[in-house]
Amino acid sequence: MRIGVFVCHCGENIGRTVDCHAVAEACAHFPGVAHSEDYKYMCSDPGQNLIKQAIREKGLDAVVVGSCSPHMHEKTFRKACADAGVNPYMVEIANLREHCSWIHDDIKAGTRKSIDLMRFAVEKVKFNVPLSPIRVPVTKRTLVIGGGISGIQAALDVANAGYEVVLVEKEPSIGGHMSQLSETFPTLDCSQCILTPRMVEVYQHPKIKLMSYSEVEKVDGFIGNFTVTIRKKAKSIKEEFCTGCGLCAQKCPIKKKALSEFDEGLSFRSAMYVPFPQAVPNIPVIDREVCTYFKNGKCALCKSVCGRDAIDFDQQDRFVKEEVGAIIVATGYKLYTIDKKPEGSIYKGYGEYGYGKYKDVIDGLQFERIASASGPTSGEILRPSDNKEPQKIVFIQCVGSRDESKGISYCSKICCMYTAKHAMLYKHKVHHGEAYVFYMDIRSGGKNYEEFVRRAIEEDHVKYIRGRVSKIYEEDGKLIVRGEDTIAGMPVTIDADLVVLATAMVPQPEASVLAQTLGVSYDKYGYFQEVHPKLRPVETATGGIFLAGACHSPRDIPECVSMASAAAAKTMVLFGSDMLEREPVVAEVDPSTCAGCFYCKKVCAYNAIDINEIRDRKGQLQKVVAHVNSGLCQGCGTCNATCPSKSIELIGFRDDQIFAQINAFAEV
Amino acid sequence: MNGLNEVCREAISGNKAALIIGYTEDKHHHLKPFIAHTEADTDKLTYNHNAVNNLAVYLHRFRNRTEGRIGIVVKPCDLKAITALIQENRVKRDDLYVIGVNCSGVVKDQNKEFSKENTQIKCKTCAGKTPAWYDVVVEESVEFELPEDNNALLMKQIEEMSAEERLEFWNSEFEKCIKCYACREVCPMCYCDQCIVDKTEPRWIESSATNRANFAWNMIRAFHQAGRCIGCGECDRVCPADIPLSLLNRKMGMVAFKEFGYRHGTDMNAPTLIGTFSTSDHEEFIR
Amino acid sequence: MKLMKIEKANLSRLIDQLKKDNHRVIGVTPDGKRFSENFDESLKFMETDTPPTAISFKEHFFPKTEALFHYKNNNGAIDLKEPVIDERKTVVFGARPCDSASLPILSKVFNWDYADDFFNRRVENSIIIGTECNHRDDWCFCNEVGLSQESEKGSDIFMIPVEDAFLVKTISEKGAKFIEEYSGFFESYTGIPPAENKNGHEEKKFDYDNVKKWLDSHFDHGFWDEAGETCLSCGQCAFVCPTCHCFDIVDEQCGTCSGVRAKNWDACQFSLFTKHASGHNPRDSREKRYRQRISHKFKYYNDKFSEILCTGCGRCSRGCPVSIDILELVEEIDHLAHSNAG
Amino acid sequence: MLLQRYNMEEKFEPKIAAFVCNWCTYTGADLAGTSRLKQQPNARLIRVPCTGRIDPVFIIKAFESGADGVLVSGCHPGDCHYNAGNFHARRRWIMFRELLEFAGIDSSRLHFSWVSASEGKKWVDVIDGVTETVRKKGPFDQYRKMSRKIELPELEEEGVEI
Repeated sequence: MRIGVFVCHCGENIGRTVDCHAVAEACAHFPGVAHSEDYKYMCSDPGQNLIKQAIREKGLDAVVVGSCSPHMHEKTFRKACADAGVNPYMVEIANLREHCSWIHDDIKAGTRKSIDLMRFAVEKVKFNVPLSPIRVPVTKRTLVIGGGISGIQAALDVANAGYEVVLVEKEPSIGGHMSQLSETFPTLDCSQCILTPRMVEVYQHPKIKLMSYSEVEKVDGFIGNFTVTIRKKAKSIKEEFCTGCGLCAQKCPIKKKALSEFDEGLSFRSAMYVPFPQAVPNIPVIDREVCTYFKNGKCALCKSVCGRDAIDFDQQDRFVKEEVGAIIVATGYKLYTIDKKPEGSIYKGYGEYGYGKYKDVIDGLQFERIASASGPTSGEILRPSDNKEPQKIVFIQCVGSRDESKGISYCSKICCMYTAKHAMLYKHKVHHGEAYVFYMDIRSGGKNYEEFVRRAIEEDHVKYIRGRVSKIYEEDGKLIVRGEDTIAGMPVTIDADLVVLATAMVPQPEASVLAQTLGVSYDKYGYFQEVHPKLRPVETATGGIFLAGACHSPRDIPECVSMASAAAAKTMVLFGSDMLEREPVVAEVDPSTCAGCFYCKKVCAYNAIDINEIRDRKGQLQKVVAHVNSGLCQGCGTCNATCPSKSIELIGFRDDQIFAQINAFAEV
Repeated sequence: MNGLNEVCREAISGNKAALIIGYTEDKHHHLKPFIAHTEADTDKLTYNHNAVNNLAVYLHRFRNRTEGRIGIVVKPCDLKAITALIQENRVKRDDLYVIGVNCSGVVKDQNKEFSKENTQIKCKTCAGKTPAWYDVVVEESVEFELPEDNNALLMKQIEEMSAEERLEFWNSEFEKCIKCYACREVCPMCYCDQCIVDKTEPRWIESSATNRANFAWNMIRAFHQAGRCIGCGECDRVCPADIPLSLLNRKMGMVAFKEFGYRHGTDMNAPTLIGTFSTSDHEEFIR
Repeated sequence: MKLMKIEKANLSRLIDQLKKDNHRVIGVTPDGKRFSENFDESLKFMETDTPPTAISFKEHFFPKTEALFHYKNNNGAIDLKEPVIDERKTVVFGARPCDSASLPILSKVFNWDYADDFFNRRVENSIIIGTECNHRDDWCFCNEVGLSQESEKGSDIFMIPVEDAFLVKTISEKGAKFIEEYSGFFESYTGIPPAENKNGHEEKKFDYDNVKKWLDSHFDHGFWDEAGETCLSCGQCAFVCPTCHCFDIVDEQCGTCSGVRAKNWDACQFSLFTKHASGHNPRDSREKRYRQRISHKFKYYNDKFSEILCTGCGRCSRGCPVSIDILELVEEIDHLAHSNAG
Repeated sequence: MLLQRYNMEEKFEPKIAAFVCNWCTYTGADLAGTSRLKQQPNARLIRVPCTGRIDPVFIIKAFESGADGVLVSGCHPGDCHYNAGNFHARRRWIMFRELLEFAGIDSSRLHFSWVSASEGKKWVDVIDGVTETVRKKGPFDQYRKMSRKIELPELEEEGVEI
């Protein structure tokens, strides 16, 4: 090997405390070094030209540059060498500036250390091998999991960029929680009015394949090349025949057996149902749990009224495979219910608030339905127990949130705002009504948010009480709310007609199962984990899988939408080229010595180790060994250090490269 | 005798096991490993205080075998090795036919009669006289006098030394090592196809039997056994240079228990110590 | 041959004198495990009524690791340096016939095509004081490989324990010189000469010629499959053996451009022993490796050097982790050979 | 250089090998440089992607190469660029340092730290602290002497004298 050594003075930056010329002289004597020189600014054009010239004239095949940190100019020098015909991975950088000249005063010590650092780099480069970036083809299709506002936004953005999208929604209709909301803060515009057009756009978009009433079953492959198995749950309807006329649902005689999920249990729906009038797709499903046909084979009224013969009682769950290159997870949230929790749950319930016991203690989403024009009360504020207009409503914030004793340490972020909105909506509809809000702090960071809360307090005279509620009980048709006003320093008792709990946002209960299916990490609550909290907030540690919306953490609609667009942008970056290029720093297995103990698999955070069976020509099993999926491997090398027989090595930081440096340490 | 032969014969005739790894007696009245392939072979199987070998080491050579289960005669201490190998996915429970033996202690030196002085130290620290699990169990356990735990005494002495004295102690022990690798080959938990010490390009551990290479080899072996050694003491038994190898493993086992409450080879479903972590692993030694 | 005598007390004084004269004195360690400069001062081992040491004395002539040379790349010029060898005279006490005999056997292979200077210098520079053996157990078979408990092969001086003293036979010229040099410690002996061929009448455990004949024609035989079945492929048998002499040559690097080329013991039972660079391994199973071990000892070496590569000491069998008994196997071969002939 | 180490006239300067992860400690050391934070010149850094990549054999080899002290440093728990490499590393270290301690290489020779990319100052404290501890402890001749069983003639030293 012919190694070229180039020592940069970095003006005075290195030169002041390191005798760069002496370093270059010393390096010239290292075995394997064919050329050694120093120069004022190695990264400058003339400096780079020196390298290129030396490569050509001296026939160098490896280069060591003593300069600033590799984090600064490694790319620069790699490119210069590549231009001159030396493989870019045959370049090593010795950090003479940040790690030497800038931190030492003594020119003797600095120069001696620089020579050592150069020796390390020279010894390492001797064991470098030419590499090329790993190139994998990219399937330019995206899977979006979840059809709430985040999923809808992400799907539309990706589809509008011209790439196909598969949108999977587990409910019969897309729309998510946003479709349940009455109005939205801080503008009080109608939620459905702004959402419905988006839902329709999704349905009609030629690039979007919508799969409602479906769930992700299995994910194989890696960034750019996922194969996703999707379970299409049986709707008992032949979708291709259904016109969405709604006659079947209308005629379904089983009207009072099932509570409406959409109305949060405040109304009934039939066994054959469309969740809500604006549902997309507007195709009903049969709830086989309550339908009498599925119970005893009687009825089948729907089948008889359907003019298109679209009812199919024999339909089974089907599994379809989709090839995608990127996955956007947008599974959203659900509200924490404060009633009793099963044994072993990380959450503890609020027995003292009487939720589930008193009909008029409801949660925020139920209030949304009551306030919604499309809701069970057609928008009139009536309490569930007796359909009377409540004269006093108590809103309680931070129910579950910020309460470690109840199992949640985080702030659910949106409750302050929606409680203010709820109180305001109430006051707009029941002018003489009294609205009380028990709060811990008001957190109203966001554009026009603080103004919105002030409006509730100042213009709509919502009464904010700083303190916690200790007990709620029923007395003479009233809910007696006892709490403390910590500002006044005295106990408060309010005889309310309705209590609305701003319960915490928690991830969907199956989120952690999905995370395991996807091979991405999640926190103790089941929120999906981003790869870097600041700089890579929408990416997961698994390449090609991105996050959008409240499945990552509590967030409001604008935040969900921007995160969804960010995730969409990330997939488009991925789709920007036909082949995926990445650093070839990945692990590699030597199957001849691998004993198949799979300790590497245990320590791999990326699920990048596969089990490979080696068979002879007759198909007889010879050996079971590990195999690295270089698409998934991120190059940490933990497997390499863990492997007892050293049968797995990290390319770029192979054992011989590190040992060469340790050997060089002997000459320090 | 005592049903072992009947049980083994029946295991083969009844297709419960395709072969049986057991012990047989040689002309010196020593027991040695023996693999019975046929019904007739099972007559040669026997068991007594001289059953020193940990037979689990033989399981590795049947790893990719597909026909029939492997029968193995197991005393309680050796069963930990099998449990550990199941934990490490080396063998499957269902591929084994475990013929447990109720143990009455094993000798240190087969040339001498079984006695308190001639009992292996591991018998003192052994968890039980009956294997923790088995398919069938034979023999009867007879009470016996437990030996002195000389290794614990030595361990204490070493721990009380200064660091320099300890290094000197181990250096003088490892100096004796001739690198015959009997410790490695006899160990049921050393199952790599190619040991790290045999790895060239790059060389991980110098293969010469110099002091530093012997130190490196024995340290790395002990580390590879950290949290994995099940304490059968076979390494001690076979070392021709009488190096107290098991002390290192025992120390690691104590650390694993102290730090993580972990004992390898006690629960076949437990995740391994290395290869897993807890975010609350202690770190007061890290600046 | 002139017979001499040395009193036990004088023997200790002789050893003190040898040490004073800066000789390297080797004897058996107190635990009886091996030969060392830190030997049992009581010289109990000279009574030779216990089994031989666990590890033979070959490590003092053919060390487990020895440097061949040191190299250094000096800007492209390679500097080589000879290693430093301990040039002191070595005097070995307590060598049994099954120890001493190994040196002439080893000498043949170390001087066959290339004379191993290191080995030769060490042997030339040493006095082997052989001692008549008073021990014969179930693992011993020196008689069967052409030696005996009073065999003088390989010794420079041979001692026979008698009450409170040792009768001393001078065997080699080196030995004669040594006795002359330290004549003050010896006295002449005129008593009854020791009986010869004390245990020659014992029935032989196997007939070597028979065994050799069988080995000549049974490279493939079901016997081999059984012989090595429980072998674990460790190298203990070879490393404790007085005659096993395989070695591996490796470079041990020191720093970036210098290092040591070293010669290390190797063993034919190691699975990597015959592994080719191509990956092919002609002895890829323990059965094949075990056949090699026995064949080398009892056939190949004899074919080439007219010596049996075994002194019958039984160390390999006593030490084997899985109690494989080489004597038992050779007896089995003998038996097979008989039944073949019959 | 070797001979100088034994030159009685020169004061003992410890040799310290430091294995650092690329993302936190190496970058933290860069920050120390950018901030011109002066520190002892005894450590030589070997960069690996993650502390998870550091095999305990590296530490043994560093001692074989004449290190008087070894430092291993990476990202704080939870900060690992690769999610969990440092957690696996930490568990290995717990076991390995107890082993070395038992074998006679005590904790004044082997140091561990978490230094993030923003902790330039901490890095300086770690380097200075480790250097001082090892300097006080003195040269690790005890380990170096172990190598002497193959008789090594003193290797002549080369290199440029400054």
